[in-house]
Amino acid sequence: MAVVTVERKPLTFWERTYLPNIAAGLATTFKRMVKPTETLEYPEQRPEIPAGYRGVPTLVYDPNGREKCVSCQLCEFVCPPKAIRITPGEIPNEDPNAHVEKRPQEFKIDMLRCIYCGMCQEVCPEEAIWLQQQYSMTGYTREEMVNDKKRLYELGGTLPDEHFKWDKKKAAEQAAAHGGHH
Amino acid sequence: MFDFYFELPLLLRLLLQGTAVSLVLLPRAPPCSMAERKISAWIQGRPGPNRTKPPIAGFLAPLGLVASIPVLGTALQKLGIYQLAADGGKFTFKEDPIPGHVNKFYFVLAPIASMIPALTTVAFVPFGAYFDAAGKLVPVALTNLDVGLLAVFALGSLGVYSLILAGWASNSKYPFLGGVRASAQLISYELSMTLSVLPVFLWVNAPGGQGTLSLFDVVQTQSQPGFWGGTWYAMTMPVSAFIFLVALFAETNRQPFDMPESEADLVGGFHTEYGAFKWSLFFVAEYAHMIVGSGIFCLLFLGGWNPLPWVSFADLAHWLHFADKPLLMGLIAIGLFLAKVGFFIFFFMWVRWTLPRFRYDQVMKLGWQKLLPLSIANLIAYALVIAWIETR
Amino acid sequence: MSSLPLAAVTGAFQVSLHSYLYLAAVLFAVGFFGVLLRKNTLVIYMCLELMLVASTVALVAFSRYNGVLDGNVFVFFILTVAAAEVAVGLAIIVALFRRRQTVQVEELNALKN
Amino acid sequence: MSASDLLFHLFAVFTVACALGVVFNKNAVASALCLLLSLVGVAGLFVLLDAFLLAVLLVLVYAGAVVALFLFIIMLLDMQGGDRKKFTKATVVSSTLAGGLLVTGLVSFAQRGQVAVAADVPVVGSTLRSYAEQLFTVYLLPVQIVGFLLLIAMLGVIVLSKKFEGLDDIK
Repeated sequence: MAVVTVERKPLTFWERTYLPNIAAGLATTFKRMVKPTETLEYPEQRPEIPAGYRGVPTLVYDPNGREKCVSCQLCEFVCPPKAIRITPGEIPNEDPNAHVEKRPQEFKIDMLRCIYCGMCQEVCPEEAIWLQQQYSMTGYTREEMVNDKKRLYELGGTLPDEHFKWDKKKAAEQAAAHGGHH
Repeated sequence: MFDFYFELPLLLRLLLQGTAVSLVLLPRAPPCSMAERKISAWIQGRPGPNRTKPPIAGFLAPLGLVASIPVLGTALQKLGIYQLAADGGKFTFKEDPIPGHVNKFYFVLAPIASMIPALTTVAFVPFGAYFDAAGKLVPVALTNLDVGLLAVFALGSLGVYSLILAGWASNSKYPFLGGVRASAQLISYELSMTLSVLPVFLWVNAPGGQGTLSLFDVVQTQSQPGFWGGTWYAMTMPVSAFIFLVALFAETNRQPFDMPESEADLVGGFHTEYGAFKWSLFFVAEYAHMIVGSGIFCLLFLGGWNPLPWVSFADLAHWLHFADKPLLMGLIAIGLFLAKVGFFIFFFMWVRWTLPRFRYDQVMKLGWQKLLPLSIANLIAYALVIAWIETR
Repeated sequence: MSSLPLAAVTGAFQVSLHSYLYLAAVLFAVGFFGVLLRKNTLVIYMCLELMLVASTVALVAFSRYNGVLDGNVFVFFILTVAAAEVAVGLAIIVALFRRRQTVQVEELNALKN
Repeated sequence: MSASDLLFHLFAVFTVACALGVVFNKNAVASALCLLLSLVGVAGLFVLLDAFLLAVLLVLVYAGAVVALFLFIIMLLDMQGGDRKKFTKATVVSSTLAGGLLVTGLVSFAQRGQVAVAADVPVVGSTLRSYAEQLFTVYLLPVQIVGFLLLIAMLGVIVLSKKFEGLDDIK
């Protein structure tokens, strides 16, 4: 490949004195100075969080108010910093959601360990755990920084997706059972 | 109103005046440092310090009361005024460590020595003028020596000793380099600075003139009637003004010439080992030098307290009918003068946050190989021109 | 203006010319003593400067008490020459140090024997 | 005793004390700083003698430039230690003797000399103008010579401080 040597352009007299360039620099900084500032004054002004932001992991309800988590513990296993602790629990028979396999008796995410990698969300078969827009978790003690089940649902709220996977499954099972009798 | 004052013995009066004028500069440093922080912030698109707010029952109760005034208090808070009190408190009450390896006596002496030239040079600077009872324009100044400018230069050049001393007494590598750089830089730029003002005084002391180096007389020659009488020397001698300004930046160790403390290669330069109150004294001295230097520049090249070129202050006083009120006149003159000085303080900061720092060899090269020949050529050119004008 | 004699401020001028001359003599002798005593070329040089300054004190005092300006003008020349002398002298010392790595007069004895 | 006398004694003692400091300080930097203070004292004496211009010039030239140059060289050569060897007894005794004799001689000379002058001589030429008139009329030739001397000194310093290539064999 041919090497092309580009001659450096000789500076003109005024360029060699630097003075016009200094003046131009001063003009630039002056313009910058009279413009409004760029800084966000944080506690009062909040940044706009884009969609798909991976903030604090939370648990969500479905539109019927059922906990989506079935405590399969996949997230607990996949979690790289081992921040998640799940105690699975049975659903009593009289519960309207008794047809669902299980639900977490306790679900704890240690936010001092969490690295916001989003693998829990990725791995969840039930779409029950979501990294949402909340980005600043603070607390005075270590205990405060562990989100328990109640807090996780408070943060998570309801996911408006109307899949109702378990209800459909139950309906299908019932239909099959019914069909079987025929 | 001031009768009791004039009944005091002359020596005591002079002592009081001297103390008063010297102390004028001392409280100028905190606002300057605040201005520096705000201007740097604005240039960088930040708001700068705007949070500090004194509690009303705090130890500075008056400040607290001011802060509680609805609109004004908030505006002052946004300007960071209360930050000054916090900074001052911090510098005063913070632990002031003396490292074990330093030469203790000189280490403590250096910041104190930095205050001496900083506070004394102001004694030779006239701030304004007023008509006395006889209708003669007299300067508002502590002294009006006919060697005024030389005195300022002489005392100003003593300022470098504190830097050398600080660098040497710190007994460690970077401060030492900073001290050596300070002395070399001072010697290099003092020459161009002195040579750059010579054309001004050649013109002021042209044959038939009075033979003076007084700063007041320089302003007087810029406030004469007529087109040439009313022009400021910055217009007739732009090269001189430019050299003086550049040398002033170098002598006050301001960016882009702040070699003695360039934090990129010398950590903190001469003040690396200093902290708290002693450190702040160096900065009071630096700002005092800046103020006095800008004052000298305004007097020499920008017509001192004259409001505009071709509009002398005495004319203004006659037009606006305050010529017969010496106190008011003096205050207005001081106000005009300080406004110009204030602009230059701003200019110093503006340049600091615009230009990158020179390399040390570039500083030396600029001083000896560019500015010095330029100032000599400038002097010769103006000497010829003035001789031609005078012998015409 | 500055032509105002300082005496107007500080009271009548009563110190005699002799006091100034004694002071100049003592200052000169101190400088001389230093030149003889010290071994460091730079300090010897400073002591020489002291002797020069002592002579200027005497000149200015003579000038003042005789009401003439010639002594002062002479001091003017002394100051100029001293500045040049210091520059040359220090350059010599630096050159010497470069070659011999010392500025102690005892060790600068190349001409001995 | 008037304030002027008091100031004279103050400055005189200060100057001599600092001069002694120059001589006796072990550290070269401290010596230079003492020299600086001594010069400030002399400048004060000049002011008492109504020589404002000389006082200012002394501070400007000596204190501002010469001592700064001294300090610069001391730091450049890095010999703050001052004298390496202790003084021998002979040096101390002979130096003191010589210094003492000089003081005695000078003082007695000053005492015997006919230098008596009137008490209230008018102040001549504390203004800049009078200096200029003297320098550029009576002393014009010396001014020219001094200017030439400065030029030669400048050239000399440049030659002295320049490193010449290929001259190493001349030793």
